Amino acid sequence: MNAVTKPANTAALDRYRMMRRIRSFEERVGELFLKGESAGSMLHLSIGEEAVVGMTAAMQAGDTFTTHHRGHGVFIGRGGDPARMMAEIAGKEDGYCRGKGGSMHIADRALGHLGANAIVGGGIPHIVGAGLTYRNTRSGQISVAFFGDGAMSQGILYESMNMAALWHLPVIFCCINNQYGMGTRVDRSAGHRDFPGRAEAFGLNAMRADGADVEAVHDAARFLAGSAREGRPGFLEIDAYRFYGHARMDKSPYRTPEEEATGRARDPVANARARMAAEGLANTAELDAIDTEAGTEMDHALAHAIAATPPALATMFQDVYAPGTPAPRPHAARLMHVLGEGARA
Amino acid sequence: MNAVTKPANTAALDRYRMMRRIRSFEERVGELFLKGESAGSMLHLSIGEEAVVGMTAAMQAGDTFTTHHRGHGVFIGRGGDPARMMAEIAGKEDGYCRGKGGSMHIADRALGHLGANAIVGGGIPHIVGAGLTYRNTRSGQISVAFFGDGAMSQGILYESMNMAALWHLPVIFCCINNQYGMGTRVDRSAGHRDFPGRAEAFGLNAMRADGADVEAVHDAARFLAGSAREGRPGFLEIDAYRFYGHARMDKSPYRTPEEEATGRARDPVANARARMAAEGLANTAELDAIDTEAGTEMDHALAHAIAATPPALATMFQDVYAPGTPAPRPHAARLMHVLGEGARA
Amino acid sequence: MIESTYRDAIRQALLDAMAVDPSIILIGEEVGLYGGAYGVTKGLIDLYGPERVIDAPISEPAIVGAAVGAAMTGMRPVAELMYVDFIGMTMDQLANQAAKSRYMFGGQIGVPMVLRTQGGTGRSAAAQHSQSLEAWVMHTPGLRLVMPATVNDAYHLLRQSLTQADPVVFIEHKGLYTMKGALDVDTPDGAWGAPVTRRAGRDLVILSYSRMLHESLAAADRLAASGVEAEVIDLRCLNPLDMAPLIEAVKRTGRAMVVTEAVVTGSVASEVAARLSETCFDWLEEPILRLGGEDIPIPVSPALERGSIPSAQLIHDTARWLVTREAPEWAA
Amino acid sequence: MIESTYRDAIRQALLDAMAVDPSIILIGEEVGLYGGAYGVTKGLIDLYGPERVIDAPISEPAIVGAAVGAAMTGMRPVAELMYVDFIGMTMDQLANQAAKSRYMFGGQIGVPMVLRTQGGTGRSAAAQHSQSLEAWVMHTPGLRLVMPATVNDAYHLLRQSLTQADPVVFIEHKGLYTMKGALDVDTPDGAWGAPVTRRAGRDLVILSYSRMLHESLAAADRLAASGVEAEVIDLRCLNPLDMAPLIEAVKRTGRAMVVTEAVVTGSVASEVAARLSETCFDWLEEPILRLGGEDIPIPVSPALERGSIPSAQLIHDTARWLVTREAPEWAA
Ligand SMILES: Cc1ncc(C[n+]2csc(CCOP(=O)(O)OP(=O)(O)O)c2C)c(N)n1
Ligand SMILES: Cc1ncc(C[n+]2csc(CCOP(=O)(O)OP(=O)(O)O)c2C)c(N)n1
Ligand SMILES: [Mg+2]
Ligand SMILES: [Mg+2]
Repeated sequence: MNAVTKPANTAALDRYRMMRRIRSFEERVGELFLKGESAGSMLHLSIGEEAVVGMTAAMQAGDTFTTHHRGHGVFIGRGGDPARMMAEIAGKEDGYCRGKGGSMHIADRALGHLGANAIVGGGIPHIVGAGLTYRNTRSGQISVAFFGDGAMSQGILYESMNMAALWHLPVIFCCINNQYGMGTRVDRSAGHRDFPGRAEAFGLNAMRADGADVEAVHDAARFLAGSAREGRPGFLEIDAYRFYGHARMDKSPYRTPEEEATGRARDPVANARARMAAEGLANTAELDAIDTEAGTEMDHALAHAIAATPPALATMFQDVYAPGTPAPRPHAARLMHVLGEGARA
Repeated sequence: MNAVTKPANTAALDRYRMMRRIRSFEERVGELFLKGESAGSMLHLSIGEEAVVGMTAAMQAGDTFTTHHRGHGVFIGRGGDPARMMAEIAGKEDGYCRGKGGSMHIADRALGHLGANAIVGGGIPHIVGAGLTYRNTRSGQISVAFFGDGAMSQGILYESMNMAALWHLPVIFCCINNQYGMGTRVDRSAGHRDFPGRAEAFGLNAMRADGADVEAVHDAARFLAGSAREGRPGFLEIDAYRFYGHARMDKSPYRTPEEEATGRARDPVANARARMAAEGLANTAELDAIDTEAGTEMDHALAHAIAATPPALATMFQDVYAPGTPAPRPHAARLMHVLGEGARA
Repeated sequence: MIESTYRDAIRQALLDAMAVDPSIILIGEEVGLYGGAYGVTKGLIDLYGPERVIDAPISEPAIVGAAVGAAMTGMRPVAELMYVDFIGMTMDQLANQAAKSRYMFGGQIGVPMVLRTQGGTGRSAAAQHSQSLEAWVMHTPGLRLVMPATVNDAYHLLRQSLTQADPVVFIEHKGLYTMKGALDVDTPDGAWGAPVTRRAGRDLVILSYSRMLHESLAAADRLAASGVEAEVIDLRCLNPLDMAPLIEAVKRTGRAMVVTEAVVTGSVASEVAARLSETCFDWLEEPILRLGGEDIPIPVSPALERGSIPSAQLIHDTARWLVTREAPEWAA
Repeated sequence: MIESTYRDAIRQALLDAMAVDPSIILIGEEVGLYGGAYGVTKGLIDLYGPERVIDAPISEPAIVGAAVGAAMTGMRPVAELMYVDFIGMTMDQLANQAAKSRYMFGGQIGVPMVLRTQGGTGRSAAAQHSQSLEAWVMHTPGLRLVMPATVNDAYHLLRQSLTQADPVVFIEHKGLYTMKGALDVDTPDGAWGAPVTRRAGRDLVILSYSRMLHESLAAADRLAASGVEAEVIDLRCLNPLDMAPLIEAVKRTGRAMVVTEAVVTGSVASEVAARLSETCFDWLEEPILRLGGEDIPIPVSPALERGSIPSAQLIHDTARWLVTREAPEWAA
């Protein structure tokens, strides 16, 4: 289960391409919403957080993960199909979850995506369980929880970190600190702002990496993933910035234009592009081609999602329980039993 | 709201007396159970943990606190009336809670006891709320949560510590580490065993004190209480040993006689007695008198509890809601409405 | 009497209550600077300052627990859960602590707090942001449960909740915030704890609350067009629930249905139906019907979400069936 | 066929299931070295080792959450809550995660886990260690709910739970652990999901489950002495609940009561009563009665605790009243 090792420069270019694809995808999600084609408005864009690719690229086939409500980027980083993702965000039948989950509940068992979660911190303990599985079966897999700085205030995170350390589990807690939980800047939610320090106090291998630099994230992630695979659980804080509002309706009135300008200047995509060019890994034309290709891919995903068909009404009763077990009885059927023919003595 | 400052030696003797009273009380609780007079068997004795008096003695009139299921000692330390406590443990009407709470749910609003809790960690966040009250009213009070090492695994503790630090609350988190949560020694529940380190990572003033030495606990507690009163929340680990089983039915088969012998040798009561004698604060006769007096007091408490009357059946419907609001309707009344006269057209 | 939205009425209730009772504090995520996820607490932090309008970290269990402790020590906290769907992680603090403290401690320590939250469908917010979980609360002695449906109730029931000596769980509906209606700050729709008849009728009683009240009233209008007169009663204060007026109405009409948005199994509708079935037995012409959310999680697809809860049309059809015994088309 | 206690039957089920299914792991407080707070898992750690019998820190939310993750990745975890009273802090992981994952993810990811716990009164353990909270579980689509009353069911229902593709909440009763009964490891009392008639009768049906089944059976014996023949049905698998046999029995006898230990408001008894009232309307001679715990927290005083839940005597008296219309003395 070892990753195929590519020459470093190719891999860095791959990471750039992945970040660009994420950004393009998120931009299309914004369009989907503006066109009135998204299922609801609870769409959380990960623009500015693309350096998470440094972590996803340090994972291997077979590794699993959970994400939070802002998880599109992570999933694309792990190979998610943009067309099926977009269709899910539009609430369509051929979306990843048949139009039942939407943006906040995408999952893909085949790619190891154990599920996005709309409960802050909700997916974190699941990697503890996955870690137990991998520890017990000695499968060599790791499991990674991706969550925001907001989840640093959820008690279940500390319960989970303690278990991971106690049981020597092959897991990583990856905090994407975009400085905000909705309108609350992290200094207004954390009494003391040293997140790796907290993880260390629970016995984890803890690091912080610059979220404007995907390669720095990747270096930390590779180290942590290697340790995790040996049963030493890790914690990684990716220090990033949420470029836009919390969800599609939020204009972030609680922050200043200056702060936003400074934050957006910490752009992992632009930085990586500049670095590729500067280090001669790709020339401008090649980089432009990557960008264009990403845009085209995501245009197709958007078109696909809009064209796709919504689920039939009767599908709502499916998948409450496993196939083979009777589905919940619709009220119409129950009422017929009560008021219909034969209902009276 | 400053405590009356007594000469140090008198205060130390007072602390000794208090510890002795706690031990005698707990011994009588054991008798109550053996006589079949306790309400149930969920009785958790704090023998070995009497140095908590170092903390309770650092509190002032008006300060409040919550305790866990092993909270008799803490409450006696804050002035609890042993007769009413024992009556409550026996489930009697003139117990602190009219026979509704029992050993695990004693409270006394007048003495600042906001309640013992049978949910591990359940009472911890309440001091955050009390702290908000005292901060907002600038009353100068502090609030202290007493809990066991087991609660170090409850997420709500970390949520609470973070809030306390963030809001600069006058509170103290006091962990009585008796090395066990039921049959689980602390190294089997904590991935990394530095509890003050955890508190520090959340921004608290954190200390550990030797639970065999009430004066050491008191020194730490005084410092923390002083800081807390100024809005710097604290954490204190009292490093003690649970002399007996978890509850009255538990014979602790999971620990060795050697370990127990070593643990019980760390006896805060015996140590304080020896120290009083050695430092000439009291002679043997005086110390014996204190011990006898404590025993007599607790014999009376025991006798009182046994003689007291159980609550009348109808009291069960009282205090579900505040006085003045209708009590829940007993089923008998409901059934009469359904089956009794006038129930049929 | 002014026109107000449901949202503004709640805000006004908080604003007015805080003005007269300095012990009231708000604790919740985004209640301060942000003004509330749905804008309910907008501007309150400017009026009352950050000591009384407290932006909390995302720590629901400790938010509720802190409210309990503040209530025990003399404050009257209003804790806010952004979505009732998050109540799961707080059920210990709510049901074991807030609800039981007075009782366990023999009447010594009350917990006069309000837990404000909102629930329900209507925004394609999927399975973890669209639920109606009042049944968990109703099954917990010691808690009071209030769910306003009208603008006037949004104001008055909250004001009244803020005078209770015991914990009140106050559940708003996300689909009602922008609804407009009459607000008369001097005159409540009814007494605290009492149901209110929103429409008189002789043929059947529809019992409902929160947003489903409006679907029920719309259904009643349509029913009237075909000669069926439905009485519509708003339960408002679900626990403790004043049964007397409900029993009177059901005995009078002989037919009733209870309409809720929650998953019907184990719902408030089931409790009310069970109570009415036992007390009105001899007066009933037909069984008490329950209409509620389908027994499924809420899907994100707008069409599926809508299809999973009762509509005015479904209520109308079912009521008509109940009264006229003519089955609707979909029941073929 | 052997004699066993309820406790040993559960232990045997775990032991046997773990022997044939290596994916089964136990996670809970004190399940290993200590052998379980009530001794249910005694010795299992010696047989299966600490990797499969996992002593967990006192972290209920993460215990349930870890079980969810293990189930998602191929294990079949049995998470244990020492008392069902602690379920409050886990309702998010249970109701938002375990219950909804299959649905939210469009059927991709199932959560085949069992949550074992125990509830009920009988030990003067007070308000936070004596509850019956199954109604919260029943109100959550996606969960299965099982509450065994007999020794044989303790074994077989647990074995069957350990083959389900979906999360099962399995609630034992602390008052039954030492009860003895016949265990036939080859023959279940009934099919998975189906109620079982424990006693036939023509005059009324008593529907119950868990410990109240035994009070109901004792009541039925006494009733028989005065010529009233009660049918007693054990619901066993409360959700999804197979209504057909219940409906048949109620239509046949025309009288029924549902008996539970839980606080009656919002209880399983209310749900069952509501369903039977609507489906059996024309067959009923009397309203479906509910008997349950009083609507109060559980007091620690042994006498008060006992007095707050139904006894065989109360069930007997109420049933007799229902059938003969002679009011018992206490109803004067
Ligand atoms: C348990 C819970 N509490 C509150 C919310 C509402 N909410 C959704 S996202 C969010 C902010 C989360 O911040 P963070 O974890 O930093 O993630 P980000 O949105 O910044 O990516 C909040 C409060 C929720 N979904 N779940
Ligand atoms: C939330 C919760 N989980 C589990 C229990 C069962 N239980 C009661 S006491 C106890 C051990 C607690 O250990 P600790 O906190 O160290 O306190 P100690 O008993 O040692 O004083 C456990 C697991 C409980 N009461 N509450
Ligand atoms: Mg954030
Ligand atoms: Mg301990």
